[in-house]
Amino acid sequence: MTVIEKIQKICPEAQVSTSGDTIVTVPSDSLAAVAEALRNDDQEPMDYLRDIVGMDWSEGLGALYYLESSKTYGRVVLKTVARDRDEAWLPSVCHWWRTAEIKEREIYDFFGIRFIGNPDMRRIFLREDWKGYPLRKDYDMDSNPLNMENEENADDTVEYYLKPDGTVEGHRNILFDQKDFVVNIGPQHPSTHGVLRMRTSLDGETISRIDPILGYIHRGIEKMNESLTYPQTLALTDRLDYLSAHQNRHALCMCIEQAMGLEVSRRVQYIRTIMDELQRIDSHLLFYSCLVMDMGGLTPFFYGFREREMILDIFEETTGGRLIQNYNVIGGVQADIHPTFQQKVKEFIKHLRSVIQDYHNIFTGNVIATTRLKGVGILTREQAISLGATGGTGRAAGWANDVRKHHPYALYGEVDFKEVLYTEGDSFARYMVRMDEIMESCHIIEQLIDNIPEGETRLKTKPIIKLPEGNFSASVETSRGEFGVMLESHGDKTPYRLHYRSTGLPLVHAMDTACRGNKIADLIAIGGTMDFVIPDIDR
Amino acid sequence: MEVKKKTAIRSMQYDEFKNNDYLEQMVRDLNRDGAGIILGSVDDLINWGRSNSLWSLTFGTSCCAIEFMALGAARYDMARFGFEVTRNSPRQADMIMVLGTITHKMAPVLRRLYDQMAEPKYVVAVGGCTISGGPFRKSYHVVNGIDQIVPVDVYIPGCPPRPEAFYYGMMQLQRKIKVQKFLGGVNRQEKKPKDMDSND
Amino acid sequence: MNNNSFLDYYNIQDLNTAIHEALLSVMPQWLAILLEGLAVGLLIIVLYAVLAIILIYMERKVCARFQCRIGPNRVGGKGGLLQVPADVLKILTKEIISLKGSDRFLYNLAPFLVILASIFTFSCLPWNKGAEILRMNIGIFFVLAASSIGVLGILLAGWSSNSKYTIIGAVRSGAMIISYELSIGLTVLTMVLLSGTMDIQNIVMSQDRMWNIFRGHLPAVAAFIVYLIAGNAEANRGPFDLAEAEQELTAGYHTEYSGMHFGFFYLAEYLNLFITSGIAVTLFLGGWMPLHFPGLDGFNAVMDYIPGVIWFVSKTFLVVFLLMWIRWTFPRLRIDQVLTLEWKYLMPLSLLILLIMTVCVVFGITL
Amino acid sequence: MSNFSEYIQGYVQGVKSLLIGMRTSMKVFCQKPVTEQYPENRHTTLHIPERHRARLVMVHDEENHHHCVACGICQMACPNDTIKVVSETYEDEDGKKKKRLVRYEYDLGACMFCQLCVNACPHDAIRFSNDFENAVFQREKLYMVLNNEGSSCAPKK
Repeated sequence: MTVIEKIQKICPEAQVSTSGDTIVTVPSDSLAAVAEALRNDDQEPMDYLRDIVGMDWSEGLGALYYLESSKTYGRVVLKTVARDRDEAWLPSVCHWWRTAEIKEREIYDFFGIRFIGNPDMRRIFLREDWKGYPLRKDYDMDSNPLNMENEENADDTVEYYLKPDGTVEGHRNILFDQKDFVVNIGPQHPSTHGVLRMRTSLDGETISRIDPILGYIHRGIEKMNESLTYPQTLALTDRLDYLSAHQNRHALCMCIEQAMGLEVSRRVQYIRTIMDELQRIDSHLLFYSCLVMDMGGLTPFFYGFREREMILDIFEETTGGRLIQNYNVIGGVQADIHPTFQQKVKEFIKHLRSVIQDYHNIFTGNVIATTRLKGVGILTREQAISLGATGGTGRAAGWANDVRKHHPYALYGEVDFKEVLYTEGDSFARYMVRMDEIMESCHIIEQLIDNIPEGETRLKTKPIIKLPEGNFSASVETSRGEFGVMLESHGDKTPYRLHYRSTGLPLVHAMDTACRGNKIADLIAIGGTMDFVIPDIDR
Repeated sequence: MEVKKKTAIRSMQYDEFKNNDYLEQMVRDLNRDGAGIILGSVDDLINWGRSNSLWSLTFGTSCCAIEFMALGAARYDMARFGFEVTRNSPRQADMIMVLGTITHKMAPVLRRLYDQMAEPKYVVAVGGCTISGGPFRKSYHVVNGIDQIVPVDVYIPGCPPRPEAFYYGMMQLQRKIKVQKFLGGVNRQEKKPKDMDSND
Repeated sequence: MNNNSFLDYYNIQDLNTAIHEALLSVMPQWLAILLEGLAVGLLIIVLYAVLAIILIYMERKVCARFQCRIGPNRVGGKGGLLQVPADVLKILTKEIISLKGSDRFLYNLAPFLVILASIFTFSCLPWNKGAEILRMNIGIFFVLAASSIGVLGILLAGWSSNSKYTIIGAVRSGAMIISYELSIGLTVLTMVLLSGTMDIQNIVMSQDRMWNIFRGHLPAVAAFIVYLIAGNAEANRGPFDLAEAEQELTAGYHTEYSGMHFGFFYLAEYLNLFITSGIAVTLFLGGWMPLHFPGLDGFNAVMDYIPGVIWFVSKTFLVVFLLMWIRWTFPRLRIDQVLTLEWKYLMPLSLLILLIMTVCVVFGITL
Repeated sequence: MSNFSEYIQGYVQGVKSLLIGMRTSMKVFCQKPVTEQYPENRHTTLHIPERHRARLVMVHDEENHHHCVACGICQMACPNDTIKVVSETYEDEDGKKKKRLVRYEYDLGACMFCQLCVNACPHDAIRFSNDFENAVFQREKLYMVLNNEGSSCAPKK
């Protein structure tokens, strides 16, 4: 029995559309029943909620639920529309997938859809006194001028419930008590890797609760996308998770190419794969550097950056950019690889293999480091799946979630590589996953670098690209987890809605779970090993 | 010609710098009142100290901050200029390098940090986002240029700028400091409140 | 005191006496003492400042080398020698901010307490034969007592700033220093036991045959290591810099200090490094005493040609380098690890060392 | 007893790992620094990759001709209105109405270096240069006019 048949068994009125991705539309009344059945299915439990995408269709506000099974890796998309535009509400699914807690907040913030039963319905990215919901199609862009007053944050949250007469009402949940010692970590803090702010209540040095406050770098990229042409949208992907610039852009290019029915050449596939892996090494080296620096060891920070500069050199020769590369374009890559590219990559890998032992000697084996990392900030496999903590964080807990392995794209189906898995789920495992992945990436590159076939590096495309109507999506494994592109086209030259699955948002959400009961110093170490990049979260 | 001597930077020619007209204008304005020779040489000494000891408050919000880290790393080594003492507390910093997009939510924080800094203080706007909103200038949540919030001393364009471009901008700032008069008007460029809020 | 003729040659005790007598011949005694006091005070402060500048410069250069970079090299000649003076000049001209909601008096007092503590201990260092500023028969005891004033300054700084980060930093520092004083006290006691005196100059003198670290062999080496770790912790330096912990508490207890107030904390941090090393050198490596081995009279005599002050300073900088090496290698400990290290590892160890040393001394198993 | 031996083992292991760390850092201490010294190396070893995008420039030949026909495709391609092409229409000898470039305005302070303008240009009139030294004191200085004074469009061959 396929997933769709299962859904239709529970909810006969479910409709299936197949323009682009297969999407099952269920009425909002039966969403809860369908969600529960899918989540608790025996053969194919849809236990991983990839993302919830809020939408403003002409028929009303609604959401798309992207589900995946951690057992069979099967995927399904649910669509549901809220009844009333002005008083829109949907049932919350956070009882089955904890990651919904934060994703529903995002949709509330952008679209004003209230989720019944979600314990925390505050704004997430925008100020609490923000007027209107920016991603609605009728939002007035000038309605919120710059407000220089300091923002006061409430110590409680709202939870909505449905009264018997069908109206929605809220009651307040206490977050921080009067007697809690609440320390603000961030938004401008040396080790939050950007402008994350964590309101942390402490009991001595022990953390009793963390409330992440996001949005300090929310740039409204998704709204901007709706008025940009497809080639223009590409430029902004580099600025999401700038340490996975290639991979992000790869995902969007793949998505658009798939919608256009464009097949890029083998040469491009090779180049993209190599670049993705170089980017991964780059990001993981930076991860090592930052983690070590956050833990107070300044010297190893410089080791990581020393090697990272070599990658940046390689990048810059070919792409012209060190951090923001603008390399992938629709139908290929911006320019052919530089003549010295292959030789330099090989030299780099040789060099990296010779120095990586120093990294381990100075940090990994160090008794201070191991005792600070081992057994700290444990996320179990079930927690990781429920929280949607993909990437190294999930793999450290034993959840095999590598998109490259389970939904291969580019050349990942053809190369030989190992999916690095640990089972401890603690900070040390998260650290080791990344360190091992550096070596795996080297291994992948070595298989490809000498065999790049000749071919077109860039297919000619029309100056104005129009995509057919429908929903399209693509996902890649970036340096820190699954990055997804969810695109809805209405046949125009601009996307109707272009949503990115943030890799970091679930990770930040997992911080509270992982940190409780640990020390402040552990907060820094756990945050470091979670390895999130804030601009990617806030978008 | 006095400007040329004053704003000399090691290994760089005067003409290799852009926007020199601004410095010349500044010196003309400052010299209008005239200053004693003794006062002048004390000024020069203090300015030498100040320009060579720019401790920056790290205010990285996005991409440019990573390039700033690269700047501090071994390859580019900020320490050569004595910039490596980055302070995390605004009280101890001399300049604030704004690295990355400033959003509406962040703007009051930036202003507050700027107010918390001890005089004399400088602002360097790095990257397109801080100068004009850059890639995101059409967004509903991005400040189009931090000069709306704080007075900016040097603009370093780029998205993000190369590490060398950072140095070029920092040297520009050093040159600006060198022609200022510490004993007359560098402090209190803006009126400021009497007591500061605590930094928690 | 058999063949230390050259050591006496460098002794400045006679010079001191001569100056004192010369002054007495032209002015009354109270004025002479006042003048001498002023001169010595000035000397300490100048020495203090100069040493701090040298140490900061050294730290910046050394850490640069550990991190495969160059370090300051653009201010004042090729080596960047004038970088730190430029910083000092800058700090002197920075505004000192007064805070709303802070305890003004204590807030302003705290940096002076920290500086005071380090100047007190600094004055006790024996630079050469006859060249010490404070000499008393319980000298080493005084050093321990005076250095504890510093923690008071840190606690006050943290508390009076009225900020949450500073208070966490201060409390961490308090907890840490109180713990590590134990180990320091015990290891110092070990050496006092070996030397048989608490007077710092006499401790140095007692090493004229051989440095304590050789004389006390195994227990002395162990005590030296324990002292270095504990002293490092007490100087609040990495990997024990929890009180500042940039990545956790922005700047720890001195987050709210600006201008010269912050400068005091900054100077004191480096001087404490020097003092810790200086005391370590005095106790274990013979202070200003040249390298002597019993029986090698010729060698000993050659060593004596080098003045004591050079011996002292070079040995101290060697230990300073060792501590920098440690600092720039290890990640920071967590507060519970810091306390575990002290109470579960160092404390028992130093007690054991004390016991062994007692046995050694009683049975004469020292070299 | 096993507890005690574990304690001792922990001791030894810990000290050993610390010593390995110190050995590693000393090894690097003795290596040559990898620092590149800008601005000392400005005219010597400084290498900027040719493809690096630091500033948009308009290509001019020796006779002060550029290739811009003021079609405005670059302006359309730009995602954030960095480029403004000011043109005028004139009548050529045959009496045909033609467009020519007056000012090619470019805001370096807003450019995101996405290369869409260069890709879009049908005549290769613009390209990115390596000149990264652009820091200035005044915001106005970042608004640039790219066509040289008195320049004109190259005649068709």
